Amino acid sequence: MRFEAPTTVEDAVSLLAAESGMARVLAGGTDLLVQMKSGISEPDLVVDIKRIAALHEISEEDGGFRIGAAVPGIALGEHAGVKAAWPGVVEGTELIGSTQVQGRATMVGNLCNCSPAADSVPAMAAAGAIARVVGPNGSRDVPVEDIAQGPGKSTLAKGELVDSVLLPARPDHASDAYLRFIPRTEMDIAVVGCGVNLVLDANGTCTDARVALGAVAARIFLVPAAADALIGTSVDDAALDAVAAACSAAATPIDDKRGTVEFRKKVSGVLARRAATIARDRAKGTA
Amino acid sequence: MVKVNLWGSLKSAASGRASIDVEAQTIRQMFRALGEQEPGLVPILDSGITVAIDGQIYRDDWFKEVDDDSEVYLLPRMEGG
Amino acid sequence: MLDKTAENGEFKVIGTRPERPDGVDKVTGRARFGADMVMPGMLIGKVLRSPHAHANIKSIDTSAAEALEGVKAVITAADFTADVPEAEYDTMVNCIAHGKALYDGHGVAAVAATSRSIANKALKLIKVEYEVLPHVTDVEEACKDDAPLLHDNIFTEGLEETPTTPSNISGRVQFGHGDVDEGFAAADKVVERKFRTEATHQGYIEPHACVGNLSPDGTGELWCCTQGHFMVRNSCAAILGLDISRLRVTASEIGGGFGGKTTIFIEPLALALSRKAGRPVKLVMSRDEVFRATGPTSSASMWIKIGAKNDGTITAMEGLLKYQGGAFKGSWVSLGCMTAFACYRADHMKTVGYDVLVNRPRAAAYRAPGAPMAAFAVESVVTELAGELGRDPLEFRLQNAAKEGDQSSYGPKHRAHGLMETLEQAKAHDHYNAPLGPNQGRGVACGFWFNFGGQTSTSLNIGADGTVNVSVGTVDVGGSRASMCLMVAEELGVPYEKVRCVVADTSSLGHNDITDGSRTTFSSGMALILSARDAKQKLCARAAKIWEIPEDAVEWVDGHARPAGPNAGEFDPMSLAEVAGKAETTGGPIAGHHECNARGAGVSFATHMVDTEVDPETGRVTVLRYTVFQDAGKAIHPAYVEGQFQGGAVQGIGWAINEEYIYGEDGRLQNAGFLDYRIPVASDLPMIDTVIIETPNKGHPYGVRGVGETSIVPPMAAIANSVSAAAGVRLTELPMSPPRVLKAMDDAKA
Amino acid sequence: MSQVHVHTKINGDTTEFLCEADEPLLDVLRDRLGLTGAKEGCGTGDCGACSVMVDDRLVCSCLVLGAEAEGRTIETIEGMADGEKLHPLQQKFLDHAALQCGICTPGFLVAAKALLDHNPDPTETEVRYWLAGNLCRCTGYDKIVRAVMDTAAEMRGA
Repeated sequence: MRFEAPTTVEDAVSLLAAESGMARVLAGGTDLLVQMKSGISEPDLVVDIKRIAALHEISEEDGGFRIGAAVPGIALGEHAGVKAAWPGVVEGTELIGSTQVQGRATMVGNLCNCSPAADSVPAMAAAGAIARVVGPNGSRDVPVEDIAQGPGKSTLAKGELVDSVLLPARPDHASDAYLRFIPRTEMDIAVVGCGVNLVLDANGTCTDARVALGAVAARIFLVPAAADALIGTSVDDAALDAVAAACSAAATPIDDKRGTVEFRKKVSGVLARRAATIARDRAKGTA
Repeated sequence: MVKVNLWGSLKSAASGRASIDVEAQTIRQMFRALGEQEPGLVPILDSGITVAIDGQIYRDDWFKEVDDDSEVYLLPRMEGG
Repeated sequence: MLDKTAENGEFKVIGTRPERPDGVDKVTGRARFGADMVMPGMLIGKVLRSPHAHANIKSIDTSAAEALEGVKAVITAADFTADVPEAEYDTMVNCIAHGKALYDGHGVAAVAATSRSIANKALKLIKVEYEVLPHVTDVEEACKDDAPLLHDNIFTEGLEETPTTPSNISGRVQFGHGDVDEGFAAADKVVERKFRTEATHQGYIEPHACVGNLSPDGTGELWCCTQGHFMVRNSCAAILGLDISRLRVTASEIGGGFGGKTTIFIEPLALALSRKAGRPVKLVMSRDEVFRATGPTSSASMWIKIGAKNDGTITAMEGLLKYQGGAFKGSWVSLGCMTAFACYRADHMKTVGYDVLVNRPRAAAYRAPGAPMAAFAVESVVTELAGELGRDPLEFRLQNAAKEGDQSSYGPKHRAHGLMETLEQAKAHDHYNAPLGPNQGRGVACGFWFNFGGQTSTSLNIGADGTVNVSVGTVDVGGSRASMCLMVAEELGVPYEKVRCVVADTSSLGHNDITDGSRTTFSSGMALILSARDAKQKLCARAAKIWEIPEDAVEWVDGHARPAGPNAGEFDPMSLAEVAGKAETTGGPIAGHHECNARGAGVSFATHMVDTEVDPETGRVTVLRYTVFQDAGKAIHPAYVEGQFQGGAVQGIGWAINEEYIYGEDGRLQNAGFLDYRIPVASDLPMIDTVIIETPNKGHPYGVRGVGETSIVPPMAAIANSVSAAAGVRLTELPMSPPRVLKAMDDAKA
Repeated sequence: MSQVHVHTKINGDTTEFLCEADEPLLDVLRDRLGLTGAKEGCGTGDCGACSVMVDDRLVCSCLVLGAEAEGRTIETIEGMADGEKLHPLQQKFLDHAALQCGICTPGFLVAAKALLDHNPDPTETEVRYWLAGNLCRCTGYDKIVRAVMDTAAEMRGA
């Protein structure tokens, strides 16, 4: 295995594109090193992108925030602006692993690992976050929910990497929330994850919403029916019941060591209801 | 005579007897006498066995004295964690 | 043999909480654990493990691995002699498969190479041809007549008639007294239920590790983390055909054991590799290997029936326990049967147990082995029966608790013990009357463990400056060296700081049994007290020589030799340091020794109380409050006694709520890591309150009872009782994981 | 396989080492530099026994490549005491009997120090969540949490 630590995105892309064997990007490494240890991944080239200064930045862009691929969870949590605008995305990212993992793991790495149970991705998908993919042929913008093809498999082409994610600008009375279900209080992989992002008008009526589910299908996905159930309502109990029902119906999980189909479907609804309630209260400023 | 009580399933190795009276002053003498009366017990006694005398547990302790009025139970070999 | 000092409660240092002698090394990173040892020229060993749950090994081709540069030795079963004593045969076959892989993770071959990466490469070059066989991992399935058979030479023992066909049931045991049918006929209320528990792992944070160095002449040394280095020496010597005297085993600091390090898994492989390579070999398990190839607990299938009269008197208790012990015989089902009803008095008791083989790793001891799952079942039924009778669960237990003189479930009559005291203290504790909120429940449960003594040899050497070194052969897993120093300081009348304790290697002391059965503070403590008395006699004799008076005219009081009475003469008392300082001129070094097979271990009882809250929508259980009431006999170092109580309770919380071995259809372990084998983390827990009860054990000079194991017996039952109250439905399977609790609640509503 | 030449500062000492490109920092510390205070309990970031500081961030050294350490500053348990003077956390762990076997202790101390450096007045809940990535199987965490809280109180008073 070769280890490279380029200082520009262009160099990173060139290295990845030129490698004839398996090449992997190393950001926080909290997934990659585990895969290497277990033998699941045996790369010929590892490209550490943490020496690329630009990728450590959180910058404001068009009223939103661009989060560099090398920003660890703990740094995101320390950013007051992002935390105020996108508390759900931040809490999703902060749920990835322990304090130790937070010092390393990045939101973009979590996205590119393509786990259906990734904690930051449902919140990002609900947020309408856009990943900027850079490759040998330039860059392109991709909705985060389209980065994963299936478990561990991305839609990125050879030589491509995600250099950042853009969280869009926020109108007034807007907020989001992410909840996951795990058996313990920490250190587990999500059994179900749910991100809810909504916008209220001055009267508290929901004018826009996005709801995403994780760990209940091969990919993290949006649930338009759940969003529709919120829009036009005051996010009251009836709307929340409808959100829960839509999410339970949309979940297509499997039985595995972390949970049963029955459990995951039911809890999808439970979490959607709870997350929507939190997002509503945050948007109203009553949280 | 010392009355030696056997645990439930040990009976199958002792002609169905639940207790056996033996002449013995020590655990070793007791084992020997038990084996003479019930040869089926010999391999089990040899494999290591626990003895409770008046509620106190003894492992591998041949020369512990046994009195005629002692309460004696044979128990399977015990190991802890 | 209870000593006067203890009876009068006149302890000077016993019961204080000093810093442990190994403390600074442990907080600075200097302490050397199993994997921290390096020997010159050392190679790195790795073990190839079966990916199949059950498979004949048709052939193993190691030639490509042997040809790889840097590979210095490759071993398979062929490198082990067949004439291993019967007692060690299963242990050897569990370390390395002989012709047949019996579980996912069973060792098949091992390599030693100059680096870890070369060793890993070499493993991939070993070609094993398997004939995959049908497998069985479930205890009930394994009992069926058409189950895949693990061994064709195991016939169920303990039946009236010896069977003629082999079976996965290696034995049947039965205990009890009276006639349960008669007892149930006399009952007004009877509750019976089935229970299941999954296998759990001790979960020690330190994986097994060793460095072996074996010369062609059969002389060797082994460094390893173990609960019993004398056991390691004897087993390895037997398996490798060595003289015991030629193999010196040094116990490293040990990063947790809880019973899981009471046998060997990799040590003979490291030694065999070393012998073949002619160099030291280090073998360290990965966490994945620890889960797949060491010794988890049994999983169990149980049925319990208890009857009582309307006045609350229990009339009969009956149980059927089936424990799988992995791919070899020897689950701890006997101990499950013996302990199941040990907290109670009833005229009619019966337990039947089956020891069952399945395609899983060979079970090892885990803290009070066999008892916790039985207690989970029994204590659940006891609480349910109390409820049926309209009785308070603690009152009901107080009414039926076994007392001194009652016939125990395992046979003999109970001696004095502290069960009643734990129950009374629990009842009086403010925890018991604290208010509960919605979806919350409170559970109580009792637990019992025997505790053991065993072979013990200790030494005590007095330095010229009057400081004291003591050597024990029982591994210190949780701070026992501090307790040893306390007992010696107490006995000699010197300050704690003047006594230091080491765990000596196998060549330096007589045989010591494993640190198991909660025996170390009891047994090594007793031997050290007697070693100290031996030394005191010698100290008095030296003082007598110095004073030129008869030996029996000198007594040892408060750390000084004194003339025993006015007739002995007028001499100023001599301190230990003063007598020791003259040792060279008065006859040489002064030491004390003691060897024994320690008798007199006292049983220990506990009552646990726990509050939980259940999320009605997800089934998630949160432990809100936990209090342990346990009899310690005498707490030598109370902080470490509390630590044993707390640690046992929390392991029980893990076992109750989340920990389990999960096997796939393919018979492979699905969760061989700390990510999905979910031991409790700090944020899962409240503080664990403890109440130490001291009912002295008359079999120990200071009244000590073992405390390490009892604390894991009640938790699962206490939590099950608490969760069942909170959820409004009786939980009968462990772990009470969220999907299981939610389903039980939904089913109850339906 | 050609090795990577890495320059670092470890516990204040300039340190160079060669390592394989895929070698975790934990293995470098333990096997190449003799710093065995960090322990491998899992190798997958689940137990925290290998906790160290890299450029003032708490990390699991099993989840960092040695090659990544180029130019970084690393602190390990071996650097926590000031000569023969223990760090207050180390002393409180002893005073509270916050360790039994001690294998997890170095990781807990490094993690707890990172907490107190960042938050001198943590609540019990904050302590428990910060330390959730450090597994202890012996103590049930009670005495560890008490030791950390007590250290924080003492250091605030100092």
